[in-house]
Amino acid sequence: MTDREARERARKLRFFRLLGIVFLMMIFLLSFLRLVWPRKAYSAQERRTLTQFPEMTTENLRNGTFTNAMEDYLADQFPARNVWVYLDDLRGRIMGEKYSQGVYRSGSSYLIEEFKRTDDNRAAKTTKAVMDYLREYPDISAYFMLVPNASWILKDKLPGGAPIDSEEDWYTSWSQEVKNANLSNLKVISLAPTFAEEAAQGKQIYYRTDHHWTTYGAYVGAKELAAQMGLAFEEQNWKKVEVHNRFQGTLMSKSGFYSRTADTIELYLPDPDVASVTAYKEQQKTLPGLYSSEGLTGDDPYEVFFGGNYPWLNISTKAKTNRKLLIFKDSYANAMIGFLCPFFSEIHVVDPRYYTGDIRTLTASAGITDICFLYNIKTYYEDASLSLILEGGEADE
Amino acid sequence: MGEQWDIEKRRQLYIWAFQAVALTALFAFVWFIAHEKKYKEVDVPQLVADMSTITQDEWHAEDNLSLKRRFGLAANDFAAVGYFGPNSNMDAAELLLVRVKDKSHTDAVVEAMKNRVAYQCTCFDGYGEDQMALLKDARYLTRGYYVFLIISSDASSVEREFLKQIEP
Amino acid sequence: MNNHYKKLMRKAFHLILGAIGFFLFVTLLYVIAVSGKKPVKAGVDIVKDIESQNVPALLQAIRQKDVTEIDVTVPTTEEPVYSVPEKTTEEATMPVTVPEITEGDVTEPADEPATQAPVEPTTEPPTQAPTVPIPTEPPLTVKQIKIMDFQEEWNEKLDLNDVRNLTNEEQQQIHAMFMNTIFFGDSMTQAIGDYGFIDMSQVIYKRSASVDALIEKIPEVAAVYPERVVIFVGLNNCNYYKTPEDFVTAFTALVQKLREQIPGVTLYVSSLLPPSDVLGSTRADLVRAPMYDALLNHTANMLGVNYIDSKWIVRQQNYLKDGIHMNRTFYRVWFRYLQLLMGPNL
Amino acid sequence: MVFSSMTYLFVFLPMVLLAYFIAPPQARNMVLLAFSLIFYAWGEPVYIFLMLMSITVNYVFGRIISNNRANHSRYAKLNLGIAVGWNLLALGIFKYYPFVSSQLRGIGLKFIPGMKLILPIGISFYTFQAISYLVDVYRNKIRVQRGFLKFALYISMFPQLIAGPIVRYDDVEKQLSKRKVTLAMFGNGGEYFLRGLIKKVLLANQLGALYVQIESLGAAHASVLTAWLGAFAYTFQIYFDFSGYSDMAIGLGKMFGFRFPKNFDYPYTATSITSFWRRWHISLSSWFREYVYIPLGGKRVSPRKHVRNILIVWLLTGFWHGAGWNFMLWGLYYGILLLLEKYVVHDRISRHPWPGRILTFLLVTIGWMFFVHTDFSEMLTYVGHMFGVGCTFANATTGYFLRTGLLVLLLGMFFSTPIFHRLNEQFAVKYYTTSIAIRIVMFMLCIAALVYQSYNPFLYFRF
Repeated sequence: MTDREARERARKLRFFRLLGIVFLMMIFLLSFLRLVWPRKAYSAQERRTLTQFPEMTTENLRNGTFTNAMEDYLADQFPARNVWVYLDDLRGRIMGEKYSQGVYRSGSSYLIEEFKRTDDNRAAKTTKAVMDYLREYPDISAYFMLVPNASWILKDKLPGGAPIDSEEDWYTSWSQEVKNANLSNLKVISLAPTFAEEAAQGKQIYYRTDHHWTTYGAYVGAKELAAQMGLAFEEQNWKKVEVHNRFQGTLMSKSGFYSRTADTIELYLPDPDVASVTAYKEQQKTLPGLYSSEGLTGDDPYEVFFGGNYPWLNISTKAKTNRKLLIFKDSYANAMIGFLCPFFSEIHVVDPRYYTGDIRTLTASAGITDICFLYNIKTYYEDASLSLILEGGEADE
Repeated sequence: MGEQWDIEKRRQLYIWAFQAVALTALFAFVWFIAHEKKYKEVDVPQLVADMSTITQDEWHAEDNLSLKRRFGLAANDFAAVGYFGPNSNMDAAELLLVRVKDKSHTDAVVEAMKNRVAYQCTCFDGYGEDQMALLKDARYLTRGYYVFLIISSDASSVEREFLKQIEP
Repeated sequence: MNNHYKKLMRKAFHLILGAIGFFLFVTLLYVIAVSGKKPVKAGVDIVKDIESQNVPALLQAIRQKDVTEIDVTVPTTEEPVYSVPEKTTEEATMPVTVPEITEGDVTEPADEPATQAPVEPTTEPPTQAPTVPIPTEPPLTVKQIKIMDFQEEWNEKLDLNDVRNLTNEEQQQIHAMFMNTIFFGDSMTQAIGDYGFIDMSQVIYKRSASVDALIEKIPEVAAVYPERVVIFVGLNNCNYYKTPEDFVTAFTALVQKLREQIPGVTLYVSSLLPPSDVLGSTRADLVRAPMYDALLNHTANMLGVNYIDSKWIVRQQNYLKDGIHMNRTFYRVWFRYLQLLMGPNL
Repeated sequence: MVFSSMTYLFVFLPMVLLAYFIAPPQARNMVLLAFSLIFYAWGEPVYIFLMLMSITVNYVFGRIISNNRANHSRYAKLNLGIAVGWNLLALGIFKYYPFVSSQLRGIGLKFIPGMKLILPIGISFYTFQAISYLVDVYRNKIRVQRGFLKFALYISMFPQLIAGPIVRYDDVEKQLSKRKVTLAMFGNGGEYFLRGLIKKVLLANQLGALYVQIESLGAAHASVLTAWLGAFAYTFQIYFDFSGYSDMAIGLGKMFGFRFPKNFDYPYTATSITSFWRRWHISLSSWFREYVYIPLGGKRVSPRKHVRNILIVWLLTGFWHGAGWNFMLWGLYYGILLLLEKYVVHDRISRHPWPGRILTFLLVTIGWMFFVHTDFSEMLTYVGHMFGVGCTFANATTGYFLRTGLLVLLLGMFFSTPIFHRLNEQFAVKYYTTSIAIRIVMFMLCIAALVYQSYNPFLYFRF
């Protein structure tokens, strides 16, 4: 063995020895930290409860539940879990990854949720249920507003060529379905042209890190809806109030794409004020106004509107009218209902995902004069609960 | 010479026995594994309706909205659902059979069932002893894709009948 | 050699420290990324201002505007108007005038011997007579005649066990009428919601609760700001309150607390129903039920609470197995009766 | 349990390391065996009985064969037959019965009972190890193992238990009795393990995500180039997945003093299909050569028989990878390619390494598309897309995947060449602190990726 070879060998040995020591240290250090790290019950970032140490029963051991739960437990309770998630996000950013958990990362700091046409029948079923329901009330004026999502209006901001399905195509076929139903008392409000115009002018219609529309977006939507409803919307003044300027929303949580990107949440308060009271029917609480400071300061500040989604709200207002509105809605509507308050004496807000009462009894007994279906396209397309409550429960028998 | 032959023969006998045991053990094991895993697909609502007649409990078939109201479960998340609920607020007997689409849903269903029973317990606690007895004896069965909640005055019979029905 | 390992250990140690440093750096980046997720203080204050408005005052303003600012055309009283949307706004104000009507007219005279009802209450119609006020004064009011007609009609149906379920229309009328009413009580009340006569959101109950226990639930009732509260309690009180005085005291306290916490509320209380004959013969403590009911009636009248006599609806076959609670048939008539008494048609 | 899991890295591994190095040398086999059985039982506990049964049966038959080999060779052969039959039966029932019975029921033979069996982990690997042991004992190539514990350890040793390499008994015979671990050897094992972990977690998983995205594209977004991108992603994914796993196994073996044979030798740089299979999953292809191909006569027979032999071997190789027609098709595909290479192309290509390399790589890529699609219509659609059936050459979506996936594909390409490893080694020797720092960061990135896998936000509904 020459000198040089011997030196090389010694260096190699040194490298492996050092690596051995470091490897052991890493494994044992992390294992130790994992052992002593305090357990957490809830992750505000992911908005779910974290797995706890699994129950060890013979049944669990036998069928593999225990071992699966163990892996979940270890990952959920890993020391500084959120930082690791962030580190992986950094890696993904370097690698040029643009997609995670159904969310695309765009260049202009927008996170945009994908739209996938997985099952057209589900939405068709919902639409049919809505039409059948409305047909029973020919004297009530009905409005149908499906709000386009960011993946339609802001499709230029998506990473080029991202393989999402076109909301526009689906919406066109849906419009046709509604037209074929031929209901004289139903008006459909299409927002896409207006939104496209607004977006072109640089107005912010969607939150950058949340799947909802901004209050401004809701304002534009309300204006269109009000025009169809025949409301004196233009005469109403609104006072803008900024309530949050570091809003990081659900899309950031969902994708794990963390950055300093933040949004502003505004409230538009009627000026002069219109007194209103919200009865949370199933919660058996009646509260003043439409807003929740608890929601605003909580994990999801969008919950400033009503404090979240509830099965059935009944808003009474001091508006000088006897029109009463029934809204079937998803969370998009939360930001918009405030714009309708000055024009209706009562608004019943039903969230079909949670509502379990008899919708026909409600419709007939509450003296409803107007019905509005207000959804964003993605939820409407994916959610089956609306047809469930409209069909009165025997949908699947 | 003869003795050695005998030993040889005995050894061969042992080997023969071992071969037989090895094969039998393998088949027995396969039978054990395969036997355990298989459940029949049945008409769930019909099965529940049949089982509801086993006991004299006061219950009746419920719709999907009651399922959503009481358990927070949406029927269309599952392959099939059969639900019998109490006739009046003084009855506690219930049967809920769910066939899940995916076994990972099982836990969530059992969780919802447990919540329902816990809620019912708060209703009857210190009040309806008979009802509490039923609720204490509530059974949660998970077999294959089936999840079954039994709250009944004769839970054992219902359980036995259910297992008989899904076992091939 | 030893030295060699020492050197390696030191180096490894430094490397691990470096790794920790790197991790802390990432932590810092993360904290910067998600830091300051706080709402604007001024905004929170505004929201809190809105939240701190006084609900009763707001409600009063909202309910008043209907009367003062919208033209009211009085509907014809013969037909139920609840399914006609345009006319309902003014209907909402009608109940305010109801208390005067029901008070005194509907309630039983306290000295009426209520004890006889449970002894043999339902076997023959004549025993029902005491429950219908037979005024000695000759002019019967329209209301009284209506009530008598109603009782006659439904007594017959109850005896024949021919009480049909509420039609959708009736259901909707009831729903509309009790929009701003809370049903408050124990399991007797719970059944209202469970049987589906009224949406659960209108029902607040605590099973097996005594009147004392209900007092603790008053804040929950108050949170809804109802216009009317219907109290319906059962036999728990007979064995909970050892003396009649205790019961009266408790009920008085309940009424006072309700009025205190829900200003302007109109209160109704339904009879304390007797146990079934079978149960009554075995449970000594329940024999007092009619006496307690009479006391309830009396106290209610004293306090200006509308007492609704519902004992006439009781039939033996409508008891559940426990001999305390009633089945759907009872509630079907009970609700129709309530609708008559509390509704605007009277 | 897999190596790239939290349970393994931060519970099992530290425990086994502690127990192993604290235990006195004579107890170490016991420790390893105990942990191996726990490791095996982790996923599907009942199958521990199958494992124990297999160990016992093979141990006893090994003894019977070796006792009778000299004097009663026919009897030994009979027992060999029974033992091999037993192993194949176990493998056949658990791996192939559900498939075969469903196929037979599909053609109308309804009396055959269908069974749903969960495949016992690693059964294909340890069954083959057992068979090689029995045959080698019979052939007198190795001495029979008299120690039950050692034999049990040979069959069930956790590093190579669930995904190979298929270790031949004579490779580890000495180490089962006596082995030594130095710090440098341990570090060397750590190097292998980390390399494997990085391959699996940082490369294979990301490439897999890319492939899944492309695979699930609707017809509206598909194009020729995208399909090829997806196919390349899968080609690299399966390599990094499998070779990463082998690396981790080899590394772990080294940490406990075992030297397992190498399983991959830069297969994607092969210049011909023949050479590809000498570099891909070496322990499997050599097993088939030794125990199937050569006993059938190898290539020292008439060309017709040779063709038969090759086709049999490759059908079996295909079928070994899974119970499905597509795996057979995949095996057959290689059988035909190899025959073409032997009888038509000869060594013409080996004179031109680069065209050969590229052609081989493309053929292998196409092969993987047979391998991955169990559904024939999906396979046809996908392969059709690769050759322009029913779609355009490129579209906007292609651009999207090029932008988001190109870097990881290039990294994959670089990582699968020997150049990278040579550079890596030189760098490690020259700047050893830096290169260890790099490894630490990579390890941390692996952990981050593993934690992120469980990142599962729950936003809209509480189910």
